[in-house]
Amino acid sequence: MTATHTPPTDALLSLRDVRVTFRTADGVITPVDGVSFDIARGETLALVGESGCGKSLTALTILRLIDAPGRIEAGSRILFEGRDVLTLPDKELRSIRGRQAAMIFQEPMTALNPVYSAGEQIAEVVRTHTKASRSEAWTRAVAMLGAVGISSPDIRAKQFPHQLSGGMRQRVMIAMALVLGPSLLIADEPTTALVVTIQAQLLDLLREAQQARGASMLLITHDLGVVAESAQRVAVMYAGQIVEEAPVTALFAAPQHPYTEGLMAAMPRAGSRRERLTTIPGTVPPPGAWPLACRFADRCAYAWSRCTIEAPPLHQLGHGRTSRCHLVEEPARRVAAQATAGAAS
Amino acid sequence: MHALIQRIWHGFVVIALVATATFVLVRLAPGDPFAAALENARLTPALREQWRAAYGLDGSIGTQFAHWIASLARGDLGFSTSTNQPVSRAIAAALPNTLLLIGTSIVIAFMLGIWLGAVQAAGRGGIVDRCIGAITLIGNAVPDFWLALVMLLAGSYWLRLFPVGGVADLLLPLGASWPVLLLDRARHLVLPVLTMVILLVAPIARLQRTALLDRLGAEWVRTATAKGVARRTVFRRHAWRTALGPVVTMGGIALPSLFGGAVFIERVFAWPGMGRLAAEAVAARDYHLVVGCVLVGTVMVVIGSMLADHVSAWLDPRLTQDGFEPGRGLA
Amino acid sequence: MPNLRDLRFLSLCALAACGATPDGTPAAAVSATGGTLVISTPAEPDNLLPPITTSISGRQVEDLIFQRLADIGASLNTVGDAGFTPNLATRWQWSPDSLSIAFTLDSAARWHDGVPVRAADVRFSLALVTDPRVASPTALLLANVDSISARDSLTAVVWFKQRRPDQFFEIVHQLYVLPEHLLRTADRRRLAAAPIAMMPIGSGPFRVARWVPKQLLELVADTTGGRRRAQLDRVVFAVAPDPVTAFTRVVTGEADLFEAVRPDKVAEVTSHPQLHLVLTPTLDYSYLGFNLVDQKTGRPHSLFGDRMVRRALTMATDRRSIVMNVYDSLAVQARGPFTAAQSTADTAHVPLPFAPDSANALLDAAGWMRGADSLRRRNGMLLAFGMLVPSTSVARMRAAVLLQEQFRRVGADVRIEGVDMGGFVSRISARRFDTMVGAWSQDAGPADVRAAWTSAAATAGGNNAGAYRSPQFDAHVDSGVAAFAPTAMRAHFAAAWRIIADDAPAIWLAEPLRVMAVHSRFVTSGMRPDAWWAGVAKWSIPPDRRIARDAPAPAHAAALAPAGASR
Amino acid sequence: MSEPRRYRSDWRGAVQRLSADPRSVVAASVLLGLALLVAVGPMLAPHAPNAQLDITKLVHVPPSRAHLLGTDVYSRDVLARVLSGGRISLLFATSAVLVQTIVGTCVGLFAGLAGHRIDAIVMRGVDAGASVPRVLFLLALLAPLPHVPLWMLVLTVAFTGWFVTARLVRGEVRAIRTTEFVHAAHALGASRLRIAMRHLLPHVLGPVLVTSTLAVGHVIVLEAGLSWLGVGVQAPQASWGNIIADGTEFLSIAPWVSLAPGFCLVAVVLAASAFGDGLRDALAPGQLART
Repeated sequence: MTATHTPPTDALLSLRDVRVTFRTADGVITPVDGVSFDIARGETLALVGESGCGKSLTALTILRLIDAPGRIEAGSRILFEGRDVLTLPDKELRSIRGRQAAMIFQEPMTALNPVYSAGEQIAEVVRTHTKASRSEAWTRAVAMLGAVGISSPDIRAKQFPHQLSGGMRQRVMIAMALVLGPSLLIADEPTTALVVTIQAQLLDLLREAQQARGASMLLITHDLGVVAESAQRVAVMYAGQIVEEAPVTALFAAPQHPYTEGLMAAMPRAGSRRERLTTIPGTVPPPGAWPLACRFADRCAYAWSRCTIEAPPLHQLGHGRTSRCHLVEEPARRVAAQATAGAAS
Repeated sequence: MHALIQRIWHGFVVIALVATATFVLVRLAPGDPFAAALENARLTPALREQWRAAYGLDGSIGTQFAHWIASLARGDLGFSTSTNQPVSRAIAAALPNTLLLIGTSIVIAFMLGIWLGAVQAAGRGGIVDRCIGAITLIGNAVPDFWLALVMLLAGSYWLRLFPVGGVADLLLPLGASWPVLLLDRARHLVLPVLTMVILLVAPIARLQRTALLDRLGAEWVRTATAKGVARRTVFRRHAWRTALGPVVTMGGIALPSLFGGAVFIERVFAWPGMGRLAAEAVAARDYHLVVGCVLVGTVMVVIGSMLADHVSAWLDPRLTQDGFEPGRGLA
Repeated sequence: MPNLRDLRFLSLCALAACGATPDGTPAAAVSATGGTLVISTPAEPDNLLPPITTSISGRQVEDLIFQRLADIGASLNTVGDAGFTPNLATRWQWSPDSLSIAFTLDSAARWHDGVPVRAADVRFSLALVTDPRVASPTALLLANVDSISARDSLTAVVWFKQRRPDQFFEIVHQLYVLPEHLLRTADRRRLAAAPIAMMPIGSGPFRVARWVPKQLLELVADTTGGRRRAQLDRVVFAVAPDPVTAFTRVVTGEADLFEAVRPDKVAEVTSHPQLHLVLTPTLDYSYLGFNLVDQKTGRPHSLFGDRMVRRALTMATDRRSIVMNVYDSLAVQARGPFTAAQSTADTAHVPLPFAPDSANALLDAAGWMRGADSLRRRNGMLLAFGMLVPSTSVARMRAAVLLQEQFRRVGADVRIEGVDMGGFVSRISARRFDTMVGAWSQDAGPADVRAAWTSAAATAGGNNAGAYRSPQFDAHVDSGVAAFAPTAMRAHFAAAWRIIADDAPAIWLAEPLRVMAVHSRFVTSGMRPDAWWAGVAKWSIPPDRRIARDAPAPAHAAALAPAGASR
Repeated sequence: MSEPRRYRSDWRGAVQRLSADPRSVVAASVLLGLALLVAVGPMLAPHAPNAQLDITKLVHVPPSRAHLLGTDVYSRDVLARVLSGGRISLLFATSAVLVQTIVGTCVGLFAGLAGHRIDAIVMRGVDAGASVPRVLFLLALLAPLPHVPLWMLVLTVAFTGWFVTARLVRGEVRAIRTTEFVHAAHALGASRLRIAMRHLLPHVLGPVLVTSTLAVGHVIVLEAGLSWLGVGVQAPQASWGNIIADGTEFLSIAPWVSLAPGFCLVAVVLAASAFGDGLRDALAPGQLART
């Protein structure tokens, strides 16, 4: 099952066999089960999957934000700018958090501290990592608020989170992440909680900020639309594992793994004539109840006996593409199933 | 501003309600102001009736209430028959002592309670957490008078460290320098305050611990960690700071029981405060003094709870309406 | 529990050891004056104007700051003027028909504000006490005094209505001499509200230096008066409402005297290096009073109207054990409504015995038959009654619980009705009770019993709450009070005590001793059964035994001008 | 492959979680043990609680085989009194807390659901009641009465203690009132009362149950204070409170008299608060991290 990735020299971040376990009343579960991927400098990788597939947890492992009862297993390795984050002493890890790698969370309402003003929370990042005085940190915070598109930033900086709108609060989060110009941005579903119009603005803001600083970004989302617009490469996660990885255009053109194919089919396309969207039968099984072999087998349209016996490895397809499915070795089975499916619809 | 005016109006209504109810209730109790003194004096009922008339304590409750309201309008709380002085002077003598006792106790109990709650939350589920929990609870489970007596006997009799009750050593020569007087006051304050703190610290520590555990799981704590802020700072600035609100709000609500609880402590430690003044006034059927004490006590409570709401609103700006965090009742 | 019987012997000789001979004259004349006596007390005076004072602690202070014409001796002999020592009056002259007495006042006597004391003050004092607007409780006790006239500035003549053996005691003991120049303008209907009621000016050995309510009342030796000044510099009453706290102050040395040591603390006092246990007889006795009249109907009480039931219930109680349990050896079983220390006592009198068998027999005879539950009933009515008791008095609550158990053993179902002092007094004066645990502090005079047990006191408002009416008892008391010869008086009273004992209107319980803890540095004197504090002006501390707080506190004495004493 | 767990209804889930937590189990067993002890104990005790054996010779006898917890100042067997007193104290406390909780919850629900003006009026009344010191009020009310039967003591204690519960319930109800599921119920035509019973009550019951378990201990402590002031359970009936109050006077020479019931009192309060904590976690597992 181990991936055969060789760490490309210029990768900013590379995860190898990252595994996270939780001890619960019903025994040990591993919601993140051997995840590996790389992000090159300046590149945006989208991590896609339905909720509960472990993508947010994976993001949290990068800055070691997993707290009890969760545990990052020994075998995992996370290399950030050549150093393994999991073995870093606390002081060094803290100097990376917020300065070299910064995170943006999904729910702006609860992610900002309700009793400190927006400006204070941004200034805190500056004062934590630099010797800046209080007033210097404040001016940089106000400047940053302006940079993320907040009007009259000096007034807004004094306001508390509950006095700001959802979009504005997320801009504060983004300002907090960008203020020290990190080389890696980790955005955990940054726009899910917002209305579509604000989503587009924030995604543009993120992309411009990223390109301006040459930073790379790990974008966690379940919205393929966001993926298409913002990411260069995509990794699809299902039941704690990466099931397919590919450049964006290649993935949208010809998805290899049946799950990716299902996701694509379930996405409404402008101009398509189909009235009903095809859905993937069944639901994502909870971590404790994953099928033994291929975890997608019970919902896969092409599944055959081998899928329920032998767990498919992550096949390398060349051009940076991978797929965790036996169809790679027996493409013929894909053709037959599509025919019957076509006839039925 | 509107909210403040409304609060004051609510406070006024509460005070009026309590004062009227006490005025009537205390007169319904059998016995009269001059009966309690010397049980077999030749103070025949006829003489007592004459004395009651002299101090305006005869006649129907209605007329007495009218007289009292009229004198209240002039700022006169009436005459105290058991302490033979105007009620206002008796209260003016007692109130500072109670504020000193309760004020010091609250400050220390809150600081100690908040700190213990934090220590418990930090070491959640561990031995320290359990021990502190049990010890503070025992302090809360012991009857007030019993604890007061044990503290008195231990502190001033077995250990001979502290004076036996009282507010100050009044036999000190008048010319004594202020450090001597201050030290004397402090020595008198130690045992009663220690007793009250032991009684108060358990509920504060428990609530602080629960509120803190709740806040430690909050999103913004994780954001702060992700910003690279040091663990201790995250705990203090981001978790603890937001967990103070409910504790302060509870303080405001628990004020009345402090005045009540002080009855035991003020009696055992011979502390001339409001609790003892009111209890002795009730025993002596000193109608005007009882109503006076309750009136001033309620004003203190109303001011106290308003203060507590302001502090908790300052602590947590989200509390805009009436001091309760929407959606999150008091644990 | 150490048996304290031997302790009583120890303590009586302790009385002698600390310098006071029984008749109260100081053992050795001590030259230097000075020292502070701190009395630790749970109670605080209600006010300090004798006509309207009702508290014992008020009396204690007034005896030190005011003067009487003359003082009764320790033997409490109230017949004629033999047992009395001069005070404000240096000498007095009886008129031939002994219907008037001329008192010559001490010319050197001064009020604390320096104004001389004159006969007009004595006349004014009587007028004030007997003024109906003041409604003073002591007016009743001066009924036999017709008037007082001032023959000249230093001679006050007291005129009596009748010649009586205790007429001298009546005027001298009940009348405090008050300053006319300060009280003339006071509002007599609201005398307690006058500022002088809290900071009075007297002519006695001490004057009030400072009264901090609920904390401390400080008296300072007065030096303006002509007579020899008090031995002590200061007498301080330190107030602590809880008896345990008050007692602890004496044990830790913060105070010098505590007047009501509980039996379980006696060992602590006797073993204390600086404390003496001082036992003095008192004029107090406690009793379980029956209500002989049914308050609702006015007819005799269904239970206690019957003399046999009262006698049976009396014999059902083991009073000796009850007294032993509550007071240990610091009290004797009361024989009747009198105590050993008073002149009318009959120590030979034997009260009804503890005889449960005869008690049961009497109850059977009275028709109260025992049921299955061992409780007695008569034609359907249960032998059950309430016992009213002040819940704030530890000794009386204890006695109530002990009595209840003993009544249960003879088949009577008793319900204890604990109530605070205010409720207790109001129910007693409204006669709304079956039985009540009472206590009576007698006055020195023989007439005192009239106010408690004679028919006169049985009318509404009198203190004979049980409404015990016995003409024979009244007759013996009246003739006893009227008898000039002590032997005749004692004979009459002995007969009276036999009658009341047989009628059993109450179960006489205990005659407690006053058990005091006094610091050993004091030479005490003049302790009387009715007032242990009578001789405090003559108490002294030998110079070699002085401690820190005895040092003269000039700051206090000098700084306070007599009139403008600070509150 | 384990088939997915059926989702159990909230109450059975709560009980299951409660029995899984060792602390709550220990606390519950202590409470039940004490309740059983005082229920059965008095029958087994060698002496009657009020029997005065010998008021001169058997006073303050230290604990011995004859008297496991010694005797008090009336030569009564302290063990018998602690058992009989326990029955009264626990009965008294639980009934007072029950009445107090019911009244508080009803008023809280009413104020919570009522219009703004009515709510303000009711809450000012509650503030007035809560601002009177409870001990002083009870002292003034009970001291002058000659005989206070147990039921009257329970009612007066309860009627001076329901304010906290009322405030708590009202706070919860006003908070939940605005949430969707209440609007949904309105939309479906549910009457105001039905909403209160079916929807709000279960939700409010959690915090109320927690505070009332703590209140049991506090009521017993309050009764001890009242006994010391002379207005608690009437003599000669024993209660933990009046045994402690009477025993305190002899603390130095006979400490066992007040320590024995004192120990039981502390045990009840500790157990009640531990059980209260366990209950709160069981009823709202998601809300609070496992403590």
